[in-house]
Amino acid sequence: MNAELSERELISALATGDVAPEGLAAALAFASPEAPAERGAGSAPVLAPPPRGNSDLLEVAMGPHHPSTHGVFRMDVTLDGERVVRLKPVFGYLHRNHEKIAEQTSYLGSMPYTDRLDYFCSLTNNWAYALAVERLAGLAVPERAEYIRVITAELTRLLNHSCLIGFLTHDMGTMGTPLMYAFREREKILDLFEALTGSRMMCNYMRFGGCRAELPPGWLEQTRSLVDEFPRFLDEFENLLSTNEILLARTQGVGVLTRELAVNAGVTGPMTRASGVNYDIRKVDNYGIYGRFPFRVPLGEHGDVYDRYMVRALEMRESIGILHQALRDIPAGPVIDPKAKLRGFRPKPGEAYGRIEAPKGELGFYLISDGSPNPYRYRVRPPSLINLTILEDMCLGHTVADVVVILGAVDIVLGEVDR
Amino acid sequence: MESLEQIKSWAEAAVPGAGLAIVPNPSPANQPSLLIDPAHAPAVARFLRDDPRLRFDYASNVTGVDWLDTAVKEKVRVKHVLDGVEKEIEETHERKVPGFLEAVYHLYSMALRRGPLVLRQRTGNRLDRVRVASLTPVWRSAEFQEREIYDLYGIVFDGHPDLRRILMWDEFQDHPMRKDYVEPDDYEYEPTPHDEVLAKARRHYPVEAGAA
Amino acid sequence: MNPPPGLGIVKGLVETARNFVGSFHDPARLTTVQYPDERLPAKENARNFPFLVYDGPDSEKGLRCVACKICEKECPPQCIYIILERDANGKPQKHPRVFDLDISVCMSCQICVEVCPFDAIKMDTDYELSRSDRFGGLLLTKAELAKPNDYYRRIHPTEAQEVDARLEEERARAQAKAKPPAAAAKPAAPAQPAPA
Amino acid sequence: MSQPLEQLLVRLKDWLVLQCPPAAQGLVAALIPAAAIVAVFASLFALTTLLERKGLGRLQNRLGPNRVGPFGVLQPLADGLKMLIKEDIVPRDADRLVHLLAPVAMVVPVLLAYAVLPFGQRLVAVNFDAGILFFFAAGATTELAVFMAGWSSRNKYSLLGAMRAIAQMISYEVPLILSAMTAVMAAGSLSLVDIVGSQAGYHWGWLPRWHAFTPWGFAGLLLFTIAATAESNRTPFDIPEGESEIIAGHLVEYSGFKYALFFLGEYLGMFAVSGLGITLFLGGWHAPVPALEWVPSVAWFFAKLFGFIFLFIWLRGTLPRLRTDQLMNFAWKFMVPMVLVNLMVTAVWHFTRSWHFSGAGLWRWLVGALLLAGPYLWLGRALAGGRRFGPRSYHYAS
Repeated sequence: MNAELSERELISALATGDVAPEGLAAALAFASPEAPAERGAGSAPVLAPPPRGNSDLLEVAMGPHHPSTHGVFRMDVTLDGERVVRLKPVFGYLHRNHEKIAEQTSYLGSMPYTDRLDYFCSLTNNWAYALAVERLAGLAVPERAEYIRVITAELTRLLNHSCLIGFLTHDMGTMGTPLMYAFREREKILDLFEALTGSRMMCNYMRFGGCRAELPPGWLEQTRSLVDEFPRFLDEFENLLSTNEILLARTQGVGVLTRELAVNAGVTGPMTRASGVNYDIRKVDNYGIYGRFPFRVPLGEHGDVYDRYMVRALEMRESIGILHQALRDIPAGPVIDPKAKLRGFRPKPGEAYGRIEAPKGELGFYLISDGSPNPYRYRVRPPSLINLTILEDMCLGHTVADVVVILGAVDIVLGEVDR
Repeated sequence: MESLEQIKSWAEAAVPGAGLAIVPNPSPANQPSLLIDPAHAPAVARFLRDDPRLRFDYASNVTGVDWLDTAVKEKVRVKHVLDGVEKEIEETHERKVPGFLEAVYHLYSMALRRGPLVLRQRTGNRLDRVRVASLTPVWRSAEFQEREIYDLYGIVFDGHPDLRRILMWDEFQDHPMRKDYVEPDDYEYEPTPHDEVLAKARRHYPVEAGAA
Repeated sequence: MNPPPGLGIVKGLVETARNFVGSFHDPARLTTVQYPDERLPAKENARNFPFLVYDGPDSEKGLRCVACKICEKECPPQCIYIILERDANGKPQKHPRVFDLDISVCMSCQICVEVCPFDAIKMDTDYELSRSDRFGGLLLTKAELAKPNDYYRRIHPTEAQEVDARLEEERARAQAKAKPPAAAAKPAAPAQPAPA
Repeated sequence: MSQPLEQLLVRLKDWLVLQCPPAAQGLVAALIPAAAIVAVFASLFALTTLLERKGLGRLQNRLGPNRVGPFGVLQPLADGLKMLIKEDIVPRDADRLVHLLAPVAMVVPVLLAYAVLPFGQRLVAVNFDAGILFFFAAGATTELAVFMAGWSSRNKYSLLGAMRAIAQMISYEVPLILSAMTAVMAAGSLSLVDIVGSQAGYHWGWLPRWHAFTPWGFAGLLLFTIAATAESNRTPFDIPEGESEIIAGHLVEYSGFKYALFFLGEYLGMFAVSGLGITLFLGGWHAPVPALEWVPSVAWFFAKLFGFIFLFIWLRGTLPRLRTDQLMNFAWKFMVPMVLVNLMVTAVWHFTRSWHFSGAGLWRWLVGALLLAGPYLWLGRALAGGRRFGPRSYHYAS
């Protein structure tokens, strides 16, 4: 009887307007599962409904087959009406134990597997792995290879940030229009990668001590023309999105992340800079030759989804600045250290941790070598997985639509989360 | 950045009774690490994070490592007096050194932009005494990474708020990343042409698997 | 004083309108390539799946591969399978009897091309490889893999030139070395001497 | 204005009615317009699905469907056929009867609403004297159909979608009707034919007397269009079937022909509401320029209808989606006050009709525009400013 009573109270409460319509959903959701069981007595035997925990909450599993989870990823969300009360992310659908495979393959053999980690930015994955092995074995990298690494990494950053903004606005409901503009620009960059490395997304281009192949003729001119045109596309994106009132309403104040929690939770990349933490590994570690290119690091104050969007947009403009300088003064010379051995590479026993500023955050490789051609322990520090640690903290209290937008702004790729 | 010895001395001063040892790292990356005993790990960790001189407020990477039982412990400087000369001889005195599981923490300081400080926690052995102190209460970034180590290596983290398997499904029994892990044999037939893969596949499909 | 409300939306609409109008006259704003009719020219460095190069007319004898199994060891997913050819009394020959490559496992990472000392295996650019049979169909045998050197020269012109120049120069050096000891004119050059 | 071309359709109908026996003439006279409406608007629905996909494609630098028939013209046929032969899955726990009735309850009332729309000169199915009242009464049942679908599917997502749809449609019914009232007040009659009649003729020989060219009319048209977009669940307000959040809202458990029926209902709703907008503010079937008077009036109605359809597609290709609570705030804190202000401006416009000094028209226009611009800016800023929305400036690390 109490189901009807609470229902009548709620409906009257709704009429007086002090309970938002969502409250009605919770009540009706409470009443609905029992109802079919009795009414369905006549038809086929109905399985007893699953035992209901706290009865007026709605457990919804968003994923793994969900249009906006950026891959095979599930969130067990408990809703009070439309408000999120509890959110437990579930991973592992794409887990292929990349690290165990790496322990049974040679150092060189793992390089193509790193393309499959964050399959959006394969060249930065390669660079992080090559940097870690170079630190492990103490290899030197010639000048021209360092320039090529900076150029390809910054091109990957442009590609990743523009596509991320496209996916984020797609989650918000634009029918993929910004996404298609971002993909139009991405195609040009992928053509450059295909001309240089042979494959659009699975580049496998860096080697320990440099890069695999020399720049094909005309590649630098194509890159220069692309980099000159890119600001026009950024302005187009800026006009389309940055002052759009609906986008402002949907993102400002949503999924706020405080500075202290960002640092303590190990959040890195544009997400932590949007919360005002000034930590860009290109400036902190000065790896490669980033010290030679003066560039600025945009910081946000509010740490909400809008700041993450704007920080990525501004970072793209900085990357263009770096690309201009790198393309201007790239020297001639070998692309790989002549002494670098391709096969039978056996670093001395020891361990090393190398990290770079990947578009998604700090991508690190921790290698322990015992002198054999296979690494003893090969560990990937995945920025996507660690940025997800505080997904629940950001989503509590928001609605289902916000959860999707917040997840979109975290920028995860499941290849890297699950490894 | 201060040398590791200095940090060790500060830490021992701050946390009395903390058994700290320095583990050398011969590779050119010269990142030696600091071994802590799990009992005092949270206290040392909190000191490293809050001390104004150090302020390691960012645990970048938490890794699990599996060191197998080694019949020979080359680093063990066991002194044998053999006809008057102190020499370390393996063949005569083979001792089974029990392996252990290890959780390695790479700490950085975002405030003072300091390089990696590597902390190591070791378990008793690889079978039953596999408990280690969880540093998630100190650094929230260790939460998922410690769950992954629990899932793939089997190190139990005391004090972890939500220790569950993160990558494998919950009913999975074994710990796949251990060196002595044997793959289950419910193997879907994939005709990779290689011998041991083919042989294994043939055991499942004796009739149908023709010669490559 | 931030702008009047609704201006951001209008600016966005103007932007998409420019793209809508642009798609009729500006080729940059219409990026569709209608695949079976129009095809994008393959990039010169493009790589898809490996193939074996053979010089001269006969694909059996002209095969450059000497079955040294370096690529089989170095291949990360282990998708190459080589059985050495042995003649009647078991003396190993300088060819593979079986050279299987499982393209369902191969991830086209071209490490085999890098490590092959004899330039015997190169990356193809043909991507229309759909087969009806999931198991046997994707296991390419030596016969299906072997392709002539001028096919290689056609898909990767500059790379092929360098390789041919290097092989030519190696062959010349080998013949020069073989001629002084006036041994039987079987040059010890690893590659088959058939003129390219 | 009895050009021969103009009255072709009307004379055709009269000729057909005369053909059949007198007893059935009354029935046939009613059936012909009904059959015409269903045929024309169902094929317009098919055409619009193609236009939508090609328009979205062009907005996104791609072609859109062009493989089925020349330029993809047969694509709607293919979609329709696909929908027909797809399996119609009904969830076991569903309430079968309500699950079956929901799409029917969606389509039939919307078709009723077409009875009162004047498509051309003397081309209206039923000339009600309270036409607009009938239109809103018939159009209001779509909420019921949406909730029937959501409730009967017994699925969490569909329930959330149904709840959102109810909240949205109730909130936007009010501004829709009130913004339509401005045209009724100006024309002084509830009958759509009279409203279109009051918009005949031209100011100074070239500016048509459409309501849209008056300040309150222009504001009314904007508010009406916004409310119409929300009524027909189109993009800035397509929250009930927010794909990226709760998949297809109340349509989650529908497949096959019932799913197609729902879309038919949604598109017909869109055409009906934009048809009403044309009738109230854009002079129904009147020609915009005196020189083009010879073109049959039906063509003008459908030209303006295609203008509205393109606007909806354009909005769909550009704007992100609002959240449910923002939708509510926007409806109750911006739309309803603005519509009330607009009613007041219509009254001011009506009572200043007697100003005849030179430049009176311009002065009346200015007064009306100012009376509207003030609240617009203040309300807009209050809605946005209240939560400190707005572009931000970013500093760089030292």
